[in-house]
Amino acid sequence: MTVLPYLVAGWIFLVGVYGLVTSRNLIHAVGCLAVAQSSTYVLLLAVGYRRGGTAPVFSDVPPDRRVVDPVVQALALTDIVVGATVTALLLALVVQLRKRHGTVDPDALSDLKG
Amino acid sequence: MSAADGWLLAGLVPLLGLVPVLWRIAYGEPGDRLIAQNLACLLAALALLLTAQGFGRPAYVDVALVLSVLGPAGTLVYARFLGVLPGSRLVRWIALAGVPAAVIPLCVATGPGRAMVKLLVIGALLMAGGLVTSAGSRDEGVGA
Amino acid sequence: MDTAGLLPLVIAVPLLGAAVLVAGGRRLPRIVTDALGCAFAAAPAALALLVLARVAGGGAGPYAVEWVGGWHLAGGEGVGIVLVADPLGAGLAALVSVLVVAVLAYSWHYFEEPPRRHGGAFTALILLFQAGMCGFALTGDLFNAFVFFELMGVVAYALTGYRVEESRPLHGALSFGIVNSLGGYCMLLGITLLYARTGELGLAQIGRALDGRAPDGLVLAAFVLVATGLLVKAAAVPFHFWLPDAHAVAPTPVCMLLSGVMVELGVYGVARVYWTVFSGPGGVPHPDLTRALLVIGTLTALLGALMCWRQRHIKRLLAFSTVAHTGLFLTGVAVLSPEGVSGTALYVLGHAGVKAALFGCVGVLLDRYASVDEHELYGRAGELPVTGVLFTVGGLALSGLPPFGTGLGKALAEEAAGQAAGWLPALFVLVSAVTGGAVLRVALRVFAGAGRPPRAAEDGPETTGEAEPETGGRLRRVPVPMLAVPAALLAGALSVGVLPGVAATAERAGRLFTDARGYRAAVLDGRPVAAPAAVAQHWPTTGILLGLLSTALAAALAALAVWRPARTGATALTAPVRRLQSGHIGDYVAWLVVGMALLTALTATGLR
Amino acid sequence: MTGTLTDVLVAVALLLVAAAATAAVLNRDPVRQALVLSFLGLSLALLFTFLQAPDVALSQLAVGSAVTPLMILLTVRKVRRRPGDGGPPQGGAGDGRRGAGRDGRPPR
Amino acid sequence: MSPRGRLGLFLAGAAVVAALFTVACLGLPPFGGAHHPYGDRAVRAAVRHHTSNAIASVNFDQRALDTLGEETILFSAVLGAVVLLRQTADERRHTPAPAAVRPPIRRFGLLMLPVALAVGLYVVAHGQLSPGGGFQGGVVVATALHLLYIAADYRALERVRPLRPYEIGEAVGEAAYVITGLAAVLAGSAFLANVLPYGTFATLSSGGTVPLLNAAVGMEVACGVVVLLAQFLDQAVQIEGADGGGSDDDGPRGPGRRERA
Repeated sequence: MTVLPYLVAGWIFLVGVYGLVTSRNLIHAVGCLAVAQSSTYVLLLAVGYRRGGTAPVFSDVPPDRRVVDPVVQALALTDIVVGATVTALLLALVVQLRKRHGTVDPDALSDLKG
Repeated sequence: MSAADGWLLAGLVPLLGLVPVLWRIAYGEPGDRLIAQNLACLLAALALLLTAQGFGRPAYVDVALVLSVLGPAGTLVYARFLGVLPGSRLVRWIALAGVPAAVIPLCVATGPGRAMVKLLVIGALLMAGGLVTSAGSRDEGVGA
Repeated sequence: MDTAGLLPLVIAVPLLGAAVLVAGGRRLPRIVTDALGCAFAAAPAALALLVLARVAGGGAGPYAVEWVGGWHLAGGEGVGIVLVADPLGAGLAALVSVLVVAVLAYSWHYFEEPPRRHGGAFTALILLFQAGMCGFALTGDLFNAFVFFELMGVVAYALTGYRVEESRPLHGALSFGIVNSLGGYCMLLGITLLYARTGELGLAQIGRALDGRAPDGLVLAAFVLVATGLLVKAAAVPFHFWLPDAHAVAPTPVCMLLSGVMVELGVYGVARVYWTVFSGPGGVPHPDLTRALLVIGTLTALLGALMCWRQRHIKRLLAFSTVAHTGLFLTGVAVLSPEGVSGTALYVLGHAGVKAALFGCVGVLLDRYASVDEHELYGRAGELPVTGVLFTVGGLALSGLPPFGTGLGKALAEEAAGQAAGWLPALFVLVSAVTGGAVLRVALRVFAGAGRPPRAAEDGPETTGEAEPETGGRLRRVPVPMLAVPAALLAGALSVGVLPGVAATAERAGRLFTDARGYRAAVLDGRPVAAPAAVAQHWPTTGILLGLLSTALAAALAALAVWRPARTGATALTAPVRRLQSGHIGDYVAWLVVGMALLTALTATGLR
Repeated sequence: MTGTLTDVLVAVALLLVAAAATAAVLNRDPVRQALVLSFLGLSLALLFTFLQAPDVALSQLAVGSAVTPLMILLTVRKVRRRPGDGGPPQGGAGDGRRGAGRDGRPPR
Repeated sequence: MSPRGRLGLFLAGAAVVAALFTVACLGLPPFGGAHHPYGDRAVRAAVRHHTSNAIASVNFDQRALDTLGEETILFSAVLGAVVLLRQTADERRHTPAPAAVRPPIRRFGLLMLPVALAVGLYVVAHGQLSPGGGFQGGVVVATALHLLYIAADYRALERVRPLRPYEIGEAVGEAAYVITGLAAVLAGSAFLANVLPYGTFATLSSGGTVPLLNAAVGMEVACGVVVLLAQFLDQAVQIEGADGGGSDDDGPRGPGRRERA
């Protein structure tokens, strides 16, 4: 359990990249990118976890309770926004590419070579 | 074993229930996938409610509240795109029996107050959502 | 107002401008949105220049340190984000802002606006781009750097795909977006590892905390991951594949920014992070970093030059020349000496002006002839003498002709590199000659109609250069700003080499930049660092000779290519290399992973 | 005991996340992938709650299991003109025409 | 490159990267450890500024510049999507046919709409107290509006969603964040400094500028996500290519339509 969360994060990242490499559909590729990104959330929060700690939100607990790291949570929030926006932009590009090029298969995109 | 442990153990049950649901979502028929998605939201909400009590943090219930709003809406969106909304006894059964089985003890444990109102709202939303999305359309399988 | 207080304004003012343009852009006439955009870009440019003048002038010390939100350190510890302007960072922010103003002036009345409802959107995006790049140059916090890195990226993807009526910009933007986002996530993983080890996010704080113990696999992994993200932005081999695809198809004003500064910011990021975080005893040993960057830089320079020579799509040719020059910049940084950094800084400065001017000239061709294809345009642009002269001067400057800034930067960087390895100056000369020669070849063919009409090469894949003009229709008369801006940019590049103050400032900037201890003291202890005395920089004699040599070589190569075309095509050799640039996103991602492995292999020997 | 139980919850959620991520990559059809991605979002939200990060869980829930899959579905709907027509149009049909005219090559 | 070559290349690289990452994981502090210096300082700083949600304090006070960058990324992405998904000259817009929705779903959707809006606003408003905040709540509010699409159809959604005000709202949210930061400069403090009185711990008005920035973000996110989804919906439902392809009318494959047929 001492390294399991970190290794899971690494697995998610590599599996997402594997999907990107082997993808036959650009929409699927964008989804794989989102998967690869979720590894960063997992790693961030795993790093910030403290055994026996609770959320650093003191609306219903006293401020002297042992808490987990709030900084990584703030970073993860930022990261999630980044991920969603990148996904949105890339999907917008895919939509237009399909219109202009008639395909969402990366193997069929052939006009930028050499 | 303390009461908190009991709640966490109870929360483990819906969590483990998600494992076969994932299998269905990944490898089932289109209709099955939709049912599984619906079920996943319901089970996750129950796990969130129970563990919030287990962690002694009523504030965590907000996550379940948001899920109880977004979950059924998501299922309906999928139904719209996939063109199927199959009925499911399992979902209906969990909405009718599982949700009260979790929410009522939780209400007893929290006692009257704002937290209890929130729990009841979540329970009502989950039940309503579960019932609406599990009713199925009468002309199932016609056209495509 | 003190200097430090100005730093957040450099970032905030363009953001405000973008918000104003989005809220009011549809109602306002085109001229007003353009004027507003220029004003909102020029104000931070003035601020950045002011900051640069103050930190470089030495009156108030060489560092301006601003704790955003007033969260100052207490006992060396804090919770806030710090913005730091040393002469190099401030100089880059100033360069970014000035170039943005130039680009907005260039595109004044130039773009066909998207049909309706979106007035001001292009200008707003450029302003957001400016904020992202300035923020990246000024931040002293690693996570904050990631945020600005992503901001730059997101805006750049949208700008690259701006012309949705064509399929190539969309394809290029998609490759750009996927590869760069993946790089960004690598960087974030690295940041997380560093946070786990040190519990800090500020560059200076992490560096100090790392030095407490010997380096291990974690530090190496963090370095590899962070460097991967930054090298993707810098388009180093083998992370470079996205760049030609994106730069060749982006709207011309955007190309000017992408090639002129954004890519160089990646190099800056690598250097900044290395010096502030990993340069101490707890980081990556100097010989390892030198080896890694030298290998990657050399590969990048050679591959970029080779591919540049083989292009007929002129924008793509310029894009590959950016790859080649990035390789030289990396080499200049790799030797880890103050002289290397200051030489590279001058080189970047000169290159930004020259490359932006060249792209500007190509924009004129594109809008007049609806093509940027060297073969198709053969002999057609003789009617544009001014553009032709500017383009030729740009080519000469690119090949390192003294007294242009590129020549001075190249001379100083290759001198510094030569002290690390004797063969490096040859690399600088070769790459400058080939890239400059390629540009001169285009100038000869397109503007002078020299030699015989070129034939298509038959050695594998090729991208031709038909495209749609970016103006409403084909230009009859070239608007004044489209010529004035390239001319001004070239004049700027010239002044970098001529004005002694610029070189002296760069020399000091280099010494400050490589003084990790001084940086930490200024940021963490608030100790004013004594500004090093300014040393007058002279053109080294060998540098002048080598600059003239590379220019002569470039001219000879171009002449040879135009009048004796058969002699220069080592076609069988280049075909496999060209086939690597396949336009396939899966390939690019696979190469990214290989690049990480390469980086690991090159730096792993530092571990015990 | 509570600590151990939390660890168990975290471990189960982690394995669920890893499995969902793998399934999301292996499901090559975008519509199926969208469903798995929303499950991934859900399991990440659970994991984050168990890691005592309800704020992040809320974000992940809103983004990962609602907005992102919705955008993917809308993209698929735009991209697929007829039900079951997942691949590119055969023989340069329909909406490849403009691109083909511009770039002088058929879509495939 | 052939698919097999590509995969081989990836696997070779990935093996090295996996090994490197595993070594790094073994060097990390064990999961759940107690060493979080920055986190501990952040919690103390949050309590000092009377913000009971330490994450909100980090986001909107201590590291407010990160959040400004984050909101700007969202702002840029929405602007980028608007530009990329614009209707080009060769495309026409058509009005989707109204969709028939089964009564229970319609009732459920209409009932949920106010509930979801209320939940979203609640999450925004309590950002500095309990889990939640401008971003999370904003997304819920934006998603809630789209319940109308489920309950009725696209036309009903368009009636409550004239895009222009949302676009302006988004820009105003972004500007409000910057201006709050600049106001602190005018007040003689640093950019984005928390210059307002901190209020009483754990009440709605506590935290100084935190609730203000939180509200600005909530507004920007809600409007931004609405605009973003609208671009995709427009493409999927309304905009047609020159050849008549690229979209179908609203919900012919939906359950309601089939029922009627």
